[in-house]
Amino acid sequence: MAMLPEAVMVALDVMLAVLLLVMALACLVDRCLWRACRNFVCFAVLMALTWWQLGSPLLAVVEAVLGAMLTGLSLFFALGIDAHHRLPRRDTLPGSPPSGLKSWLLPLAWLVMATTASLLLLVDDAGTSFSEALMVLDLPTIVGLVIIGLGLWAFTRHRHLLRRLLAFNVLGSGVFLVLAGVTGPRIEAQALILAGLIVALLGSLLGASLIRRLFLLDGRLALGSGPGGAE
Amino acid sequence: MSNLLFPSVIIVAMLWPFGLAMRVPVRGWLSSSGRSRVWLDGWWCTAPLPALALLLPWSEPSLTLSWWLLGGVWSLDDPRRSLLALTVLLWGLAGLYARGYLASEQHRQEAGDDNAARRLQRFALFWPLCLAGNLLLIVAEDIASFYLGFSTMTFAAYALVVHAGTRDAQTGGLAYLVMAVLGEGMILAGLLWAAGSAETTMLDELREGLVEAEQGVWMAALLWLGFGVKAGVVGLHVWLPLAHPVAPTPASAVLSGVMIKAGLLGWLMTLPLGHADPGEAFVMLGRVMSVAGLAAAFGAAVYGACQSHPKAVLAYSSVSQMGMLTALVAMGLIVPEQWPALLAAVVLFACHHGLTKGTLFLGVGISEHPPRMPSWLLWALLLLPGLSLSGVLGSGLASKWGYKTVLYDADHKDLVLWLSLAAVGTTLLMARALWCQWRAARQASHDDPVALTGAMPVAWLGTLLAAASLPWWLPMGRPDWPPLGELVGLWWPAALGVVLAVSIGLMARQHLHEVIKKLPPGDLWWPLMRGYQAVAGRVARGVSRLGASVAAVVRRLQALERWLVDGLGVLARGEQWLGRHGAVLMMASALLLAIIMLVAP
Amino acid sequence: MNDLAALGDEALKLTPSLWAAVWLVLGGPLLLGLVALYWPPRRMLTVVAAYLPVMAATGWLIVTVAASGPRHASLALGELTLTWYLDGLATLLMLLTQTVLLASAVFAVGYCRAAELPSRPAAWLWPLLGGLSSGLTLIWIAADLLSLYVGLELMGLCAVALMLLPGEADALAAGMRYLLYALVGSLAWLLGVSLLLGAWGRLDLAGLAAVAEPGTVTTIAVALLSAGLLLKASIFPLHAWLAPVHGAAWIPVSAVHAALVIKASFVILLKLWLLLVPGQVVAAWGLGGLGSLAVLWGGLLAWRASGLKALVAYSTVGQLGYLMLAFPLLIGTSDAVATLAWRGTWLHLAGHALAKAAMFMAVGSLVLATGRSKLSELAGTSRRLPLPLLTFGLAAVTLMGLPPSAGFTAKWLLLQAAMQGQQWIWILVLVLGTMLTAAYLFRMFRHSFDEQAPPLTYRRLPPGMDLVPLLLALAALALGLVADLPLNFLSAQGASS
Amino acid sequence: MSGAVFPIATLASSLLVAALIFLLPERAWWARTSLNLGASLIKLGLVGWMVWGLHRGLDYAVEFPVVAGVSFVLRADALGIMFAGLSSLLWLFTTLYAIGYLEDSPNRKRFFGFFSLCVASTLGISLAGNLFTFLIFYEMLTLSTYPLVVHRGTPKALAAGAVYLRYTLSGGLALLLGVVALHVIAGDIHFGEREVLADLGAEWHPLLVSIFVLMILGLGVKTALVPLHGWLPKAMVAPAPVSALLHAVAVVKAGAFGIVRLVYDVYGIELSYQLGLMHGLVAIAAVTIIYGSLRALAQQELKARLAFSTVSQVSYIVLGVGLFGPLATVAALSHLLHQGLMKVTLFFCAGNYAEELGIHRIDELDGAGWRMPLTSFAFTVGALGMIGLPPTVGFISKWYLGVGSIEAGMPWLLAVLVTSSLLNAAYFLPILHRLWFRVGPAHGYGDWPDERRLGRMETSGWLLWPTLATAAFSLLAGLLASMPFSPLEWAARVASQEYVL
Repeated sequence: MAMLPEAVMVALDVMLAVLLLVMALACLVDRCLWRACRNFVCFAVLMALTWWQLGSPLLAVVEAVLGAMLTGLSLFFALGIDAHHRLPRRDTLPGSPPSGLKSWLLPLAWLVMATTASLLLLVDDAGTSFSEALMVLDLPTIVGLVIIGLGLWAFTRHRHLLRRLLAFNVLGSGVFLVLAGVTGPRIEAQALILAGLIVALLGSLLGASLIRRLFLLDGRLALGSGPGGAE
Repeated sequence: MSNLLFPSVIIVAMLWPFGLAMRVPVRGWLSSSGRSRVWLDGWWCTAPLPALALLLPWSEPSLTLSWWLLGGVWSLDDPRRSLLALTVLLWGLAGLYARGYLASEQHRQEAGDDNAARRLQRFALFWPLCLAGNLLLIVAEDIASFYLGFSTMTFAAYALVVHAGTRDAQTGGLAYLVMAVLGEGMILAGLLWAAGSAETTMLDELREGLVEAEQGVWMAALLWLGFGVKAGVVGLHVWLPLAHPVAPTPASAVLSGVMIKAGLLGWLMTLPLGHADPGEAFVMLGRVMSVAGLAAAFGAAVYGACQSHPKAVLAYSSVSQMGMLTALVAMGLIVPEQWPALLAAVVLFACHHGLTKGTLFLGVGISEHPPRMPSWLLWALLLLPGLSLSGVLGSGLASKWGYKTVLYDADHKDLVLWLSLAAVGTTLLMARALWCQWRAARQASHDDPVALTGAMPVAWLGTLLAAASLPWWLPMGRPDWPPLGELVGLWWPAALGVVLAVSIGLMARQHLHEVIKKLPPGDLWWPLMRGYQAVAGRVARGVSRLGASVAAVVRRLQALERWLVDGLGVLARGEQWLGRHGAVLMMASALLLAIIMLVAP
Repeated sequence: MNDLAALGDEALKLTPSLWAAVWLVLGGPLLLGLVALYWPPRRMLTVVAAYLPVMAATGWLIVTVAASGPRHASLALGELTLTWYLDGLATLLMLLTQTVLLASAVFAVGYCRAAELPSRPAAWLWPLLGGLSSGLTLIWIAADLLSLYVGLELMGLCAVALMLLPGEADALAAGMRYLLYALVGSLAWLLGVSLLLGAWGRLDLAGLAAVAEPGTVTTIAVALLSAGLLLKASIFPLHAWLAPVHGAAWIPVSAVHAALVIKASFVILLKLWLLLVPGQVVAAWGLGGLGSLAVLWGGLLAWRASGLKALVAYSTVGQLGYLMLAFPLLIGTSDAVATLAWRGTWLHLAGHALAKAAMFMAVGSLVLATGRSKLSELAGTSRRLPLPLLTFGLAAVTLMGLPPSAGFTAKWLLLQAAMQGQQWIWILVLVLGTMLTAAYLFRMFRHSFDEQAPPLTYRRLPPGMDLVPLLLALAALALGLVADLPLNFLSAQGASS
Repeated sequence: MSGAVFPIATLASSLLVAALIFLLPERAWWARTSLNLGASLIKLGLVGWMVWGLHRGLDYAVEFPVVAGVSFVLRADALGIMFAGLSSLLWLFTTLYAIGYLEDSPNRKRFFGFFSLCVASTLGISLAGNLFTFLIFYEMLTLSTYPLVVHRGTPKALAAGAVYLRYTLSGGLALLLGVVALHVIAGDIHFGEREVLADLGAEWHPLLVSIFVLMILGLGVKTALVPLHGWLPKAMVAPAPVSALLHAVAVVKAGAFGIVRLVYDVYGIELSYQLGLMHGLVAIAAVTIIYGSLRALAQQELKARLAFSTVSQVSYIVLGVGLFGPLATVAALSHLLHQGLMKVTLFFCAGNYAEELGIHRIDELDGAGWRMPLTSFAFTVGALGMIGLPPTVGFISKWYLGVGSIEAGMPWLLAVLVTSSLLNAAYFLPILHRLWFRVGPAHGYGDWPDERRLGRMETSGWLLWPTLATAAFSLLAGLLASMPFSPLEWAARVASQEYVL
């Protein structure tokens, strides 16, 4: 890949970024759980590619194995592959209030906050002006920030547990991207991301089994006291 | 050796009646069923006897008890020895009389009446206890012992007053107790105030301190009124005519003969009588006292003459006599230089009145159940103390002459005149009392012919004798007898009194009857009681309203609390909301924290 | 006082034997737990005996640190260097952790038997408790953000996994909520860490404290970190997950959770603030305000609570509020005030840990023995179950802050700090909190002393289940009277800075 | 060395007993009883030994730091040992009484355990050497009395317990705030270090006044000063020995003792007087004395009347404290003991009537004197003492109070004292009248409400002898008031120390 010309590289980067965003979006907004999970696996694969692209083969492998494969498996496990205890394939729960634009307020505010911090950080680092810094902000960071925003929105908006688990995973990936973006290739960053990936996997595993057993016990799909998890 | 003798004698004299009193519950406790037990036995009668030894002329009659209460000093001087003699004699003889008087109760006890048994026990217990208090207050030189003796006597006497347990006895007891407690309160206030100002616990220093204290006259006034309850100062006398008729006759005798003298002794011990320079205020107090005394002397005579119960008449006579004594004591403040002479006259008067009145009271019982003796002799003997009290003969004559000479010396002839006029009232009262006795006896002889023998007449005759012979044995010193020429001046009030009595008796018999109905014994007590009930009712309502309003406030607070607690349901809903929005809240708090930290200086 | 700032070069390194001790404390419980997974202990004494080496190692560490000052340790994993730091605070917290864990483990033996828990999940209790212990220990000794992260996550995941064990829907739902919040909290933490790492290029606390300037980036990073930690520490208004978790978990788990797990996040939060933003007075007051609200909110909810465990759980929410008062009292105040507050905070933390564990266990015994879980159903229990009630009472003394107890001494110190610092509002909070605490705790006695209730049937429990919490509660009381010793240990370390 | 042992041993004697009793099974009557009695005798001995030691000029103290700047101090000074003597003496009697009273009733283990704790707290209060230590035991007392108050477990008892807690815990908080504030201003003040606050400049005085008010609020709750007295009449639902303990030695006395300590040993009389605090105390005490008596007058239940009487009587102590002068101090200190003796007697008697005859209301007492003469004798002694008649101890207190108020230049207080005496007479004399002079069931009219034959004598010996003993003490302490080691004499000794320094 190193032999590819610069422009191609940039194009590839941009394409990867766009794909990541699209997949994240697809994973988060789709009410069809099966598709959402499938989209998440795709998203994770794309993340692995991104790590590769960013020059962290170790992370790429780990992401592929832990993120794409194992997390994906646990998601499908939660969804229920066997015919006996399948979750409904479609999320029919209404979203948490507030809906519409208002539901974006907080994620956007977070986005602004995180972006400002990242920007300032780079400004401080490079001694450049603010507008230049905007240019300096590399792609992974931008993508990561956007994904964080999406993930946060989804996490607060959705009530279906599986979708919230998905949102968490996407959100996590966004955080990892920002982490990698703002720190550069540092061993500490890698270690943090690695730890984060493992945590995310374990969390997903736990979450998946919890979702499954909750559903098995009394058909609950969301965190509420009412039947089926209704509030 | 002799410096141990007096202490042991005085301690035995004090403890002996106390021990006899304590013997009663112990005996009762040791065997619960003893119907034939005689509570008022020979031992019981000996209660005052050891105190007789105190009358001997001791060289240094004083005892200091440093561990006792606030530090005790007991001693005797001539006036107190005289009063002690009166006390011992009258208590002893009245005790003897009581054995006979309560024989019927003894019979009832033996017949199986538990209540009679208990009444007897109570009497047997409180009689010597009362005596012990009386003895103690006479010998006490320190305030605490004096107050102890005084209150022991006062409260133990309550048991004697309510002995019969009848409705009237309850009323009499109530009047007695209420007034006694009021008196105790005033005495306590006066004693504390005076003792605090003089920084002492001794009575003699307290007397000195009164004169020196800035507000000494008020302290003295408190003490005068406080002891005045006992001594029957006008207005505070209401318990006397209520308690005397209902108490057993021997108890009435000691109440009227001895216990009211305790009030007098209280004055003698606490007021700065005969102090060289008591100050204008004390002279003023003396004037008030003498006016009050004379008012009592006349008022009681008039009111008492309208009574129908002989003991009530005698009680009013006591009020009247004590009024005269009050006026005499007041002279100690007005003309202090004459006090030593006056003191002798006062003590003589007090002892004379004590014994004579005791005789009269005991005589009431005698006339109700006449002993086997000729009727003329009996009535002559009953008449004698009356004449003595009127100042016609015997100790009455001597004491009248005693104060008259002193007052002439002090140039207070007006007071002599007033006192003589009061003696007219006394005569009137005596006539009335004898008349009532006569009528009662006539009635009684129809339905209760049982004649008395034994202890009662003996005791009565004993007191009569003691009263008659008083001038010759009083430790205070022999009084002078009036020269024959003065006798007219001394007898005219009695003569006037007899004339008045006879004429009233003959002329206004019918009217008297109606008047008597309107004037119950206890005079002021009844309006006071009504007033008190009105006030007390209001106060009680006020207090209960106070309690109710406090409770209402508490209830309102509780309601508020319940309302708040119910309102906490909102919290539970809030908690659910928080539970749903954890993630949002986390984001919001991060934002807020960041903003605060960035904006804050 | 702020000893982390003293993470200097003067600190001694760990000797190999000390390393061994550290590893023993760190890994021993986990190892024991794994063993117990296959051979679950049947007797309480077995647990005590097996745990002895860990306790001994902890004790030895304390003695060493007390004798020769704090120790510095770095662990190189390839190019990566982890920094650990053992001072008085860390070792004391280790001791506290091990004590509470040992107590709950011992209690758990009886609990498993008495509650007739299914053997499979019950066996899993042990390794997960071990994991909790390791995570906690790591948090106490960690001196860099990565170690802290690992410790935090280890602890958090184990705690969530423990929620799976009861297998009831309520427990699962509570666990699920807990999991989601814990994970999101971690991400907030991670984001904050990444900003710090990006800005200052290092993760060790001492280094960060030295180089980090309180600029915008640091501020935003701290805000993010704090939000995550507040959520994990269940500080008002982010506490709502706590009560269901406590209500549904097994008693020994609840005990450890309330006593230690949520405190870990608080400890990290406090350390970070003191190191990174020591000048943010207004924000510190904001945190104090949150704490005050927590005190009131928790107290009021506990007052209303009808279930025993809910009462104790809300009480935890309230008590954590007191801890938050440390921020305004420590940040921007004079040294004297800060010293008082510092001591008061730690004392309160320790006292609350011991007492709350004891209280949970007592409540567990009561619930197990009577089969009832509501306050009003406990009428008349005082006659039959005096010991659990006594334990509850002793623990309540500490929670109410009545003497003689660690809670009292801590409250004394906090009050003194607030008065000396003239921060009157916190006095009001402390007073109101105490009254509320008393109000809700005495409800328990009001019911249990009722002699006119129909008698309940009781189940006999092993005596150890009464004894262990009693000892914990007594320890909380005694700590109040001998607080000088451990607190001096704390400040002696501080003085060396 | 031995100086430290005695206070600790005294305290431990009841703490250990409490622990042991909790460990003993409910049915271990003999063990529990002998433990109780043994420990109370030992403690009485220890306190007696310390009294003797203090007389010889020895010092008994132990001190260790709790946190930096705050120490736990136990010290037996003359004032403390006075209160300790009272509580250990009355503990003995109350224990004896309680053993008899609770015969065959449930929960005796709990009762005696907390009973011992309660006494331990009282002793701690008396031996405390600084405000911090005082506060510790003061709150411990609150906690250990609660189970005793609600012992019966009836709704009424539980409600009373709730009220009790509300009052006392709030009071404890006020006290805590005051103590902490003093600590912030002046550091750890040991009792007796009066110069510490006195040496503070005048600019501190407003603050000192407000702290004093705060602390009096806190202490006033237990002392039952109006309007903080609401708990006391309610708490009388407790079993009689508890009421006796609460009213005579433990709770109300702890408050009063605290006020004594605060005024004499922390602020110092001079400073308190300078700050004008004493006048406030006198006013509150005067109001409380009259108010309590008035309310007592309206009560128809024996224990309720006694309870309001306590409200009134305990304020005598406060009144004595508030008056500037050694005599008033003697009054306050001696009344601390005297009131305890008298009130314990009265409550014992009330308990005896309730246990033996089922009498709770005053109008049921007609003729009871003949059925239970010894109890009624004891009651009479107590009642006369309350009225302030010699030779009971009540007279001694009243005497010194009266003389003290003259010394302090407030003769108007005599009116308060005399009014109180009259009111006392008004509500006690009718009872005595009923006991001795009315005819009732003892005379064959009607029945007692619930008669039980508890013993060969008029009632069980366990109930009777302690009653008689305390009655005898209240008589003897009055009769022999000027003897060495009498309460009065010891109070005078303490007072002379307060005023010499």
